[in-house]
Amino acid sequence: MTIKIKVEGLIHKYPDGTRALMGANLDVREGEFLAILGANGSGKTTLLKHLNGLLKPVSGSVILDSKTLSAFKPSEVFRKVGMVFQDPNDQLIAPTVEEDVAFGPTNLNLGYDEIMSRVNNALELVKMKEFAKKAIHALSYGQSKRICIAGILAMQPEVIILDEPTSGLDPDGVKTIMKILNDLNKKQGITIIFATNSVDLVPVHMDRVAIMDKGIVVQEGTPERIFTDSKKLEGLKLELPLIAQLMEVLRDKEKLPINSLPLTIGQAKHELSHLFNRENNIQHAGSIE
Amino acid sequence: MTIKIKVEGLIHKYPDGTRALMGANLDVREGEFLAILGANGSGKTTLLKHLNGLLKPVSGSVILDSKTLSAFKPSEVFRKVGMVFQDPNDQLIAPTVEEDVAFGPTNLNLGYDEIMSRVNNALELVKMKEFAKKAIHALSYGQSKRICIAGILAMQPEVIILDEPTSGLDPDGVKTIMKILNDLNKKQGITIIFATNSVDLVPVHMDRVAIMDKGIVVQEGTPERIFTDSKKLEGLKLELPLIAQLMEVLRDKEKLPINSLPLTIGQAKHELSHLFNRENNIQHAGSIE
Amino acid sequence: MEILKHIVMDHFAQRSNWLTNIEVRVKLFYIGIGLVLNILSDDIMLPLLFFITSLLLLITIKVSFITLGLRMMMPFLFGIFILVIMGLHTGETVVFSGTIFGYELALKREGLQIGLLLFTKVAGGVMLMLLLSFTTAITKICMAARWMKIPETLIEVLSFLYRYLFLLIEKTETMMSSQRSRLGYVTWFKTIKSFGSLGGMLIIRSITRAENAHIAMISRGYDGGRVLTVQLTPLARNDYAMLLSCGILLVLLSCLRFFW
Amino acid sequence: MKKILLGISVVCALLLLPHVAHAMHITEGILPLKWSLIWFILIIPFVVIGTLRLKKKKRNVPGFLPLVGLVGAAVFVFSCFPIPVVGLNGMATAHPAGTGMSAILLGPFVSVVIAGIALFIQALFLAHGGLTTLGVNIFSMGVLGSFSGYFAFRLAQRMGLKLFWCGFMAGVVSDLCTYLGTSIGLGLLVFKEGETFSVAMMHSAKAILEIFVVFMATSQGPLCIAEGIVVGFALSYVYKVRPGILYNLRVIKEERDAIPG
Ligand SMILES: Nc1ncnc2c1ncn2[C@@H]1O[C@H](COP(=O)(O)OP(=O)(O)OP(=O)(O)O)[C@@H](O)[C@H]1O
Ligand SMILES: Nc1ncnc2c1ncn2[C@@H]1O[C@H](COP(=O)(O)OP(=O)(O)OP(=O)(O)O)[C@@H](O)[C@H]1O
Ligand SMILES: [Mg+2]
Ligand SMILES: [Mg+2]
Repeated sequence: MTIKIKVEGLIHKYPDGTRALMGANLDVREGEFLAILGANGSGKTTLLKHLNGLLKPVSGSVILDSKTLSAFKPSEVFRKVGMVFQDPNDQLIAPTVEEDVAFGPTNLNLGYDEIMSRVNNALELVKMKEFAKKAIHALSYGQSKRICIAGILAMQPEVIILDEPTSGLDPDGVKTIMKILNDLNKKQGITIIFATNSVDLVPVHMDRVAIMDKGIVVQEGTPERIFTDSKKLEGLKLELPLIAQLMEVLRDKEKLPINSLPLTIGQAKHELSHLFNRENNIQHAGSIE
Repeated sequence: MTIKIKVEGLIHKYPDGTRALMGANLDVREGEFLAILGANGSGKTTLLKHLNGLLKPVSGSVILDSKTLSAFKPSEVFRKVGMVFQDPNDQLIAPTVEEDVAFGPTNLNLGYDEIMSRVNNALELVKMKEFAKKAIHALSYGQSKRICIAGILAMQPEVIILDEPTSGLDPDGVKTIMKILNDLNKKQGITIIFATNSVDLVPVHMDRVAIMDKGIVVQEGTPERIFTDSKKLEGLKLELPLIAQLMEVLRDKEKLPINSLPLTIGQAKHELSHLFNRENNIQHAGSIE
Repeated sequence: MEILKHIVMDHFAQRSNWLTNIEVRVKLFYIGIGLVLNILSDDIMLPLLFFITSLLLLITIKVSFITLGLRMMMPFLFGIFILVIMGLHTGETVVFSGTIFGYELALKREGLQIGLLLFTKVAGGVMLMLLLSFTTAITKICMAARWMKIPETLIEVLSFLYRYLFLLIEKTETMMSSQRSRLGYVTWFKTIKSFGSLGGMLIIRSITRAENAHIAMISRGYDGGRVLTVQLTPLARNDYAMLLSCGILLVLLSCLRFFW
Repeated sequence: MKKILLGISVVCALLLLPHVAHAMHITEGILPLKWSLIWFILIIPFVVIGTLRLKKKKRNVPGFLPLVGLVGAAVFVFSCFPIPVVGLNGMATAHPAGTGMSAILLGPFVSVVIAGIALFIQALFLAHGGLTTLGVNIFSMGVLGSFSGYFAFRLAQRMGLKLFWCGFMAGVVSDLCTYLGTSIGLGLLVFKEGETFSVAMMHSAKAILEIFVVFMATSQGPLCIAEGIVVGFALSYVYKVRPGILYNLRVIKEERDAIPG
């Protein structure tokens, strides 16, 4: 798979002297759905802001499409890499939904028709078409979140970066957002980078995980590789997904014969029903015998 | 058990005409840890703000210690019922930790020594003693959250209301806050009311749950009574705790003989190992036979 | 925004070292008298002395030179500007003269001398101020202000403003980033427009925050009384000693002038 | 040779000016004690009236204190916007004064107090301005800036202009007056005791004018216009999104209905 964004030895120091990144390395592959996990203050937001050049590193480099970020014009980068911040209120700029989604495309100096078709498309993708004329302050939290995403989609980016997009949403809102993101990722081929604190989302939706701690990426890999051991994650102030916690307890405390650690409900179901059926079968076999 | 707060037929209309509460009823028992669940916009925050008189209802009443709220002096109510808001930045108003925690006690017109001893106690309870002299803006998110709680504790309330205290915190931070709240509840006997969107926390920590939808409390009961059916919860834009989801799938799809729906890792472990052992025993019995 | 990011930071004052631990009233006394002596001085020695001693004191607590330099830059530029202005307008002895854009200009020696004095006063005065701000958190200053019977309302507004300044800076930065990442700052007019809506959002945000803060204050029993609570401890014996030695030092410094 | 040196020094001054004007406030150490005291005495009535108003409103209007603190902080941040402008010295960024905005939102007297507090913080923590020069800075930015901005706004409103243009007027006028105030403060430094009053005044006036012209010719002139536009846009943005805010602060007379959703 081609590498879309390559982060090499990124060091960042905030003006007050906080060293928020201490040499972070990360590969983002084209078309993947990458989760970035890490405790509060581990540097997730700081790293993300480097990926589209909002922050400049002290040393190290970000390579986008095999060209270093500083060789791009800023507007080119912003066109390719869109970013959705945590608080939707910080992002919705115009008084109405339509105007807000049109803000980016207008700045690309497109024609009116092109702008409107992009706005409509973007609103369609986040399922907010009928809200086009609404005032921004009349939206609910989850709705504002979706408009933020639409605003970025209207610029037709190749990569979308989201900083904790699900915090503060109800379970239904989380499901909707995740569905939208999954569709964008799978159907439109948009690379998605997703910083979050909810480990439970990760194995269900993401292809790969990067874990940050104290300003560096300490682990990178598939959820199956990363979520193997609760002890190591605890040191990083994280935890296993709940299902994995249960399965770990069953495996280690109750000595049930579970080999790989299931992470999602689907996997756990498979594993457990397998286990019980096998037992059942043996038992069956035994009784026939 | 005695009823600490009784909410009867509460109706609230915001100045712009939004009907946020449409006749909510709720009983809060003395010394319990009550969760309030509900979709975004279902009226949780609005309801909570009525419990200490920050908002006045259009009709209906709140009864605190068998006396209606309007019969209290406001300062008396605030002394008995403390509220921690969702955004710690809204709540922390003084420039340093110590001053902020002292804000409440000062308004109670206590003497200087009494104020300082309360401040120290409160900081001790949330384990932030060494941060007393720190500037508020130098705190991390989780730390600010704890100072908010300390600020309320310093008023020595009988009831603490928390509005989504865990959103935006990492798993470790969630654990810390929940541990502090559980201690306050169990050791100090403080009644705790806790609005949240994370269903997974509820069965582990809370005694009872109230579910809100469209401005009324639609269900009230123990987690075991409330979390029985994913279909009904879906209509309320909620979901079962993950463990319960898994167990439900095992029960309904795989036809495993699970009777009551386990909600926590502990319960599920118990149930599954039990099940497994029974199978084993049968099998054993079979092979001996 | 860069300015704010680089400079509104009191983390040096938040640390604990021998300078931050000096009683705030003693520091204010010393700095206050120092500033007055500084502008009263009619030769460059006293300002220079203030500059050097303050700088040395700051070096003992390991203040970074970059931060110091950043903060000194603006006053220094101002000082040079004053040097030129005084040179153009005061005195008789012309050093250089000429016309620019048909406007006659002449730099004069006396003016330049006064300008130089002013320049050193800027250096000395600003360094004294920095000595205060690098070692004293704003809350301490608030307490001292209350002790000096400055109206409480003013102090409360000051502490509110200071408390929320950091938050608003952070919010504004995020809002600006999101405008920037949707190309809100590509041309001059778009930039101005974006700043306009940013200013508008800032007003709206600050007012909703104020409402929320007020609600939170009410729910903690606020009824229009005091906001700030922690008081200064009364002056202790070593504070007096410090005060005395500062006083003696200042008297010595100002006497020293007569021997130059 | 001399000419070249003079040229160089003037060009230097011109190049430095935008940076100086960045700060806009007269730096610590420049004013002699006499002027420093005179300026302090001049501003006392304004500050006292402002404080009394604050005190009264704090008692009568619940939530006024956090409101003033937060709007003050917002204006402080606003005054740090790096606005790009083109002047004699080419492209540069300059910072708005912001007092026009605070005067519109909070009224001129409270705005003087806010400006004073902001100047105090800037003096200490940014080393912009100073403590002994607080008087003159409060006079130019607080008093002149607030009152001129406020009256320009009200006048424009009386003339029935659109909100944008009212804000524009306030921004431009308050910025101009702030610079005028700073120029006066600096120009008076060449005022000499020895000369007769009229001669000394003449000298000072010339200096004031020169400083003011230099200010305007470099980036600060265009900045006035830019600040006007930004303030105008900001007000009309608030009016579009949350008109109730402007109504509650008595910036506009009648509350327009909320935007139909
Ligand atoms: N503007 C800033 N100035 C100074 N320090 C900062 C700034 N922003 C963040 N930091 C510090 O940098 C570190 C990393 O912060 P960052 O926001 O990247 O963490 P995060 O992983 O996004 O945390 P969270 O989960 O809380 O969002 C933290 O220690 C934080 O305090
Ligand atoms: N100040 C207000 N003015 C007008 N309407 C409001 C106001 N605050 C809340 N509402 C509306 O009242 C309803 C209930 O809001 P509330 O904040 O109580 O919901 P919530 O359950 O706390 O949601 P969340 O989970 O998002 O915090 C929503 O429709 C909301 O839009
Ligand atoms: Mg973050
Ligand atoms: Mg809420």
